[in-house]
Amino acid sequence: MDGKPRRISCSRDGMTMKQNLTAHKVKSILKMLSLPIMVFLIMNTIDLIATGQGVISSGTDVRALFRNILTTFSFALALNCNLRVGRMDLSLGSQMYLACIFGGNLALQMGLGGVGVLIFSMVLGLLCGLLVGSLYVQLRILPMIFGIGMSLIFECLSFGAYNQQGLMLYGKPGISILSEIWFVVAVIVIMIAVMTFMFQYSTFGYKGRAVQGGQRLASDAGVNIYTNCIISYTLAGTLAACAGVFNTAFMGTLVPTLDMGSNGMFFGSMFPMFVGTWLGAFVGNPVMGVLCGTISVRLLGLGLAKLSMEGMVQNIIIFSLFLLFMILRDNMSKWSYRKKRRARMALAKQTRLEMGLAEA
Amino acid sequence: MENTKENKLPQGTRKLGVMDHIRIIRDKPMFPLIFPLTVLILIIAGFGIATEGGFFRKTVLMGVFNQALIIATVSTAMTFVFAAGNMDISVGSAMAFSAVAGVYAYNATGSVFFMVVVCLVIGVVLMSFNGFIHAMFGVRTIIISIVMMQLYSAIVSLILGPDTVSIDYGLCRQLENAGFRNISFILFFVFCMILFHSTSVGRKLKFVGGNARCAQQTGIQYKNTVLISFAVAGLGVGLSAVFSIIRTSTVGTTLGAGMGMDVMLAVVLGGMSIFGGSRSNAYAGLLGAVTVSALNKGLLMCDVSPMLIQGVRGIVFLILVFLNSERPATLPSAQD
Amino acid sequence: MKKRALALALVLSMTFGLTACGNGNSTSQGSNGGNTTTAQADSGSGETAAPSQAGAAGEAKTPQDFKKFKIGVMESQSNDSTVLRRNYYENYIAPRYNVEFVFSEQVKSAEDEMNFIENCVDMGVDGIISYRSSPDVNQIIQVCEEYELLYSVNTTRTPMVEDAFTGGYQTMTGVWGTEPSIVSNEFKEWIKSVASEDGSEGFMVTSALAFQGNTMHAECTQGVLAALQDIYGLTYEDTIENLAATSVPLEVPNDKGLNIYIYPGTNSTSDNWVQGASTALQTGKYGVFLQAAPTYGYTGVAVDEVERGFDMNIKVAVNASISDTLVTAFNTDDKFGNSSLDMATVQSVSFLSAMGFIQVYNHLTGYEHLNRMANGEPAFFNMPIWALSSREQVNQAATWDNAEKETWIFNEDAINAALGICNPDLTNEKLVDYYKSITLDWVIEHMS
Amino acid sequence: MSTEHEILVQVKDMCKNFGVTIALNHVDIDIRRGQILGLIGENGSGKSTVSSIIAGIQPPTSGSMTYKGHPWSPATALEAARGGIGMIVQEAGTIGSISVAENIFLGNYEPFKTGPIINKKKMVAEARKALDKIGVEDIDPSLPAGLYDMQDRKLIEIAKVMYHEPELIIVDETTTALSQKGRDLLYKLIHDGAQKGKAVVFISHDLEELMEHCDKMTVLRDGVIIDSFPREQFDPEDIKRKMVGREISGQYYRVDEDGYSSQVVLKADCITTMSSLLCFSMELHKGEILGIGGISSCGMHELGRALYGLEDVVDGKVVLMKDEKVITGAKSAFDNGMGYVSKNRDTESLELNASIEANIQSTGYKKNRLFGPFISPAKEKSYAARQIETLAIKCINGRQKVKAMSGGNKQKVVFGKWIADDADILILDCPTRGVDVGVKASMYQLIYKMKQQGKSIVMISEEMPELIGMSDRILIMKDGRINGEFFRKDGYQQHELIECMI
Repeated sequence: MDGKPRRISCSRDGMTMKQNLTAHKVKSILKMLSLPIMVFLIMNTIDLIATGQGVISSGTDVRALFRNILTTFSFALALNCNLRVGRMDLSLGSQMYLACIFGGNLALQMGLGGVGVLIFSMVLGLLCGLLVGSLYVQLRILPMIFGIGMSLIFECLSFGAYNQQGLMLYGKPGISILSEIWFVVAVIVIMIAVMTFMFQYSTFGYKGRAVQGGQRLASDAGVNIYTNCIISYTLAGTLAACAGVFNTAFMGTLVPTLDMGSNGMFFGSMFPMFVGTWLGAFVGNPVMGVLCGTISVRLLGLGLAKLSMEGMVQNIIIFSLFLLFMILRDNMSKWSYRKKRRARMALAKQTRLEMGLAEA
Repeated sequence: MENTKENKLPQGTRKLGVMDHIRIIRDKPMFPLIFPLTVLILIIAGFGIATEGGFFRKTVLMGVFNQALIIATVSTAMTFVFAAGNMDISVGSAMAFSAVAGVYAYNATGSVFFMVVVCLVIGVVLMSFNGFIHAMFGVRTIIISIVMMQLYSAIVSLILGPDTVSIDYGLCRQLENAGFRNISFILFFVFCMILFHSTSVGRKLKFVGGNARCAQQTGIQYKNTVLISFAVAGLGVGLSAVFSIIRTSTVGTTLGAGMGMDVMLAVVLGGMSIFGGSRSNAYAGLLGAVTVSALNKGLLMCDVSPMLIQGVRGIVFLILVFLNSERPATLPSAQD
Repeated sequence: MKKRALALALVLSMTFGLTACGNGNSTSQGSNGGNTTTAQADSGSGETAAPSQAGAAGEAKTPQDFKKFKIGVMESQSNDSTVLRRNYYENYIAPRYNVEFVFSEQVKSAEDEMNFIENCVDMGVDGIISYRSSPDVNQIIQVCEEYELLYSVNTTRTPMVEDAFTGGYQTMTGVWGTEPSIVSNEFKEWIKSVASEDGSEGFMVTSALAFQGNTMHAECTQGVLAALQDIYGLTYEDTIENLAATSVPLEVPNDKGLNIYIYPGTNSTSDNWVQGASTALQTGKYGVFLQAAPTYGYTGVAVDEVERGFDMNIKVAVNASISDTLVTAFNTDDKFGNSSLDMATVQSVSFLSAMGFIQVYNHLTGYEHLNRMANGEPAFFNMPIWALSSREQVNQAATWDNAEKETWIFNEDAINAALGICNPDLTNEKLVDYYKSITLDWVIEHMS
Repeated sequence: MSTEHEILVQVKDMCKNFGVTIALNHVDIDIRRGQILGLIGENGSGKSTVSSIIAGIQPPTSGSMTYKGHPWSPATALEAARGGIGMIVQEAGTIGSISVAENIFLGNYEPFKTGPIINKKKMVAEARKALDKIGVEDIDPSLPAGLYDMQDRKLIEIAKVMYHEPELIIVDETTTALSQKGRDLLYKLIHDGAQKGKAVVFISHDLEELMEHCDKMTVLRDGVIIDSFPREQFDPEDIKRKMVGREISGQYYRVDEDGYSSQVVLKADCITTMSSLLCFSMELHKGEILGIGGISSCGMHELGRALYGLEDVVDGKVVLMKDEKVITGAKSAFDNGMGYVSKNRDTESLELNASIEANIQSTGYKKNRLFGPFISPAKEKSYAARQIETLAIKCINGRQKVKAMSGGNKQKVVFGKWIADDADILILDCPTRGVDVGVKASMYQLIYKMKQQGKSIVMISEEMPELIGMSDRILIMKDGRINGEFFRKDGYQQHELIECMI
């Protein structure tokens, strides 16, 4: 990129600037959608060959897939709130457990249906996020270490409550709405809208990006990095609770665990999140990127499950692909650097010849 | 040495304030040892009183050290990785992997020596692989370790399948009573202390953890230094595999579950900062592991209900970490 | 720095405070359990003499004659039944039998087990009741032998633990549990009652941790395969044991071409386990669905969706323990109005816990011969399992073990009937028969 | 132009000290509307301190200020900016990952909100206007700022400051970070501002630049105002003398004329780096102080890094003549007796959290050995103590953290590091940047002593007086090429050097 980058000026063959811009936009959207489509096609062909059925072979498959997408999408977005600024909060899993168990049971006791459980849990999630965020801002211990401490405490609380039953949604009245396709899709759409607003169009989003770029510069310019951080934690807690409710609706029951058992969801959602933020960079909208990343990973999971492969082997495949992706992502720049280096070397050789002639 | 005193601040401009005295104490090389040590002694004293002297019995204290041995071995080795500002939570699965290999080696040859060698080699190979991917491809170590944790544990459960492998229990008790584990731990601990505190390996790791670019300019190569740190961590993992075989004489798929977090807990409790750098040391692992073990045993002996134990451990952990870490002005985060 | 010193003081007071209150509540708990046993109708049916008051022939003693024994309880999971057990031990048994209990955190590996044992030795514990039925019993018994610590474990006598029996260990008080064949018989009876003549509706069984060596889960799966083999005279291409221990989902090939599908794992082995289970069910090939482990909570939603989607009534049988989740599952209607679960083989928490206690207590009070078979080897006490197949039965069973009202199936009289100190002429055979006599009918009539 | 204008900002009896060093000593300044006030002085004279206090970046230790007549003490830079004081500094002030528009309106997004939603288009359009106002056309506000080079990013900062129509514009040594085109643009802005009745404070250590553009000039030295001159009485020699406070020649810089040996110790053989150097060749002789000058973007910093193996040399090679050793990386350079002092001291030459001893000892791992791989604590202690003593580093004790020390003291630690290492060839990149005058003098004597010991030094500097005072030979670079070579024995003419630069 020597010299200043060419602004997307109105370029050759008569296309007006406007058309050129939309072409660029469409191209980048296609780039983002390429991964989910590619994963679907690959898994479909493999499944067809191996079992004669496609990845999605029945109505309940579609419902299960959408529910999985919503759960992972919501949790991956929760991760993204803090991970984009480098904060890896390991207490997110335990916040989810606490919020769903207390919020869900509270709603059930008051006789509210599925929507009540969802709203109560998200409110509890918000409060958990707020608590952890403000404690973090006060204590300023590294988020990962602070996360371990808090999850030990939260797990202990969620285990002790409701005599270790956790949250039982199976068979409760009014819960079936959480498994209805239209409701799941509606929640996904709402989540996309709200989160796109939060990340792209709200002052929180703008300030968040500024803090991500440089904490010192942002705070000098008057951005209050502490409130921004607390809002990120609160948002993460709410989204994690939402993911927890739908996961419990699908699993039937959320059994509290001890000894850092609540991190299963955390590690499982890292792959979609990293792929998602990478895809999102094409269109500059991390929310849509994380959605595409989630769809890709969940299609992969469903496809592997269809091959009736052992649970352990599925884990190995998915996590190996995650490592491969991270290696590719972190070394993409090396290849373009090598290309530039070769070009520079050629230029050097050429000028050396010219000078060589001069210097004899 | 005398004349360095004159360079003290010229009199009259400013007397040393209270904060300066505290900073002097904090800069003393012994401070990172004194603080966690006093905390450990206070905890032991506290439980001693709560259990009316029960905690002070020799068998109990030996038990605390005995139970902390495996975590202490891995934590001492892991301080090398933490010193360079890296991190690895896949140590548990890696230990299980080398333990399985060790047991198969023993059952095949019947020689303890061969078992130890196999465990150490597999441990070093696995952890160096993690270090290699980080050094060559620059992927952050926390992500590599999350993936490797899953891969190694999946491979272990594929190998072991339904049953657990075990070796002759009598042999294990013989080795245990002969104090094999204590002696080899002490040897390993002394080796790590020397390697860290009085050879250039430790100095380079601390420098790389503190300011990698500055280290590069004084001829310290990040890649080699980090690879050495992961190799030493592999030694620790291999040795802890041997210890866990000897302790329980059996290896199952649940071996080493959750050890990654316990090691991090122990190292941070031992007074080391996760950022690495100048405050790192090699004894934090031992101190932290013994503290955690004392805490667990004490809480159990005081009949605190199992549900509460974990909550108490979390609170105590957070308080000790807060007391021991320097509170940065801006919000700390491992910038991606 | 002032803040720092303040926080340090906080941590110290915090640790002492908790430990002090920790001490407090265990003693206070002990005291509130009343010593006088509520007058119970004179129980005892059949030939077991169950005198409510001591005083049979021979010098019967009371628990107060012995020193206060300390017993360690090792739990491998943390769930509602472990907390119910803790309540039963601490509030019901401890005050009555002058014993003290110490509970472990989640013991997940052999190393955790060793740590807990060593801690118990430090606390002067006399015996250990282990609910971790893991294959490394042989190693643990040798450790207990060294520390002269009594050891009882809730498992069955499988080849994996044979050495513990034949090794002549003094501190081995034997094992207790449900002979898996009993469970598979219950499954067999149930299949016979629900299966069609030609078996065309298809059978699916989740073998849970059979592939990881869990004897109970392996036996259940084998029981189902054996049942189908008897009912339809099938021949399989491989032995039942191998088939049951598959670690990969397996459509069992058989000469009659019936749809028999084994699906291993639980929701903890991989997070797409539920996904795989619902995919298999959605093929609609399986009308009868048996589960070796209490994973019905996770598959309930999938079964319901398949029933609505394919308009077929799937009959579900589960091996579980009495808990709120089981009660809710039985009380939930499926599309056809009957309960979503059709049969559950259950164990009573108090019965299971009492057997462990009795085993250790007899040994402590000098009646170790009760724990020895004729040939002197440690005994295996078989605990009957009850098959509940209707909503009423489950709702009733739920009331039996209740912590708040302190009503337990295995109350003080039932325990005394099995203790050497209360009836000195008790023998091992009588004890084994006594346990066998506690069938579902006995409990129903006894508890009403 | 010289009519009395109304006072906008008045600074009364202001003091400021950082721990031990006193930066401002009872300073009084009047800044008037419609007037360009030049503040000139050596590094560490306090000129930047005054401006940063007025702009609210740091509080004064004592003294008061009035702004538009009533007392003024801004707590933050934002408060000052909102009050109408715009400050343009030397360090980079833009965030690369966010768009240009977001950089310009960093922190105040209110005007673009329709309801809760921020209107991106409106912000980009407004940013376009801000850029056009200062006459910059070729920056697209919707693109991330990271795509532009340092010069353009500085223009973005200027646009951001000017957008708020500041009453007082403070330019603090910004010109060195700008291209020629950027500089002219800035001068035009200052003069337009003065015409419109705004007040301007122009801070620099480049005398010619201030004499050309300022209406009035104040000279600062060691935190004290020496003198002020209206435009008519500008006399370069007199100002220079007042600036430095002691004879330019004399013991401040070198006085000797002893040359250097003809033996070449280091040779750059037609090296090419990724960005600025293309087939660049040069040689360094034994016992020579080779000065390298030029404006900051001329590639001299990359040259320094390339010689030490920190920059990727794409073609050609850097050769150590001792045994024809090709420098492949920092390790090979360090192992073969080379040393490097980086321009950005705090991020590259020091580990701030480590103690003074640890920093100095970092070059001695190989030397201070007991036997085999074991390091001897005693040797290390004396290794560091010797440097702390000879360089008179002000500290409580050797274990004190470097973070808490003043700029000059930190630079002494860096020098201590390399002197202890006894490196034969030293590459110094802006060695006296941000160092107060007192320490600077001892630095120069140190460099001279090293030359006498036969060490060869490459001194890259952006300060002309330093180059002239210290170098045996000066290479002036422009756009990656040597544009002029001057020798000490022929005597240096400052204006000749400056012509080669621009």
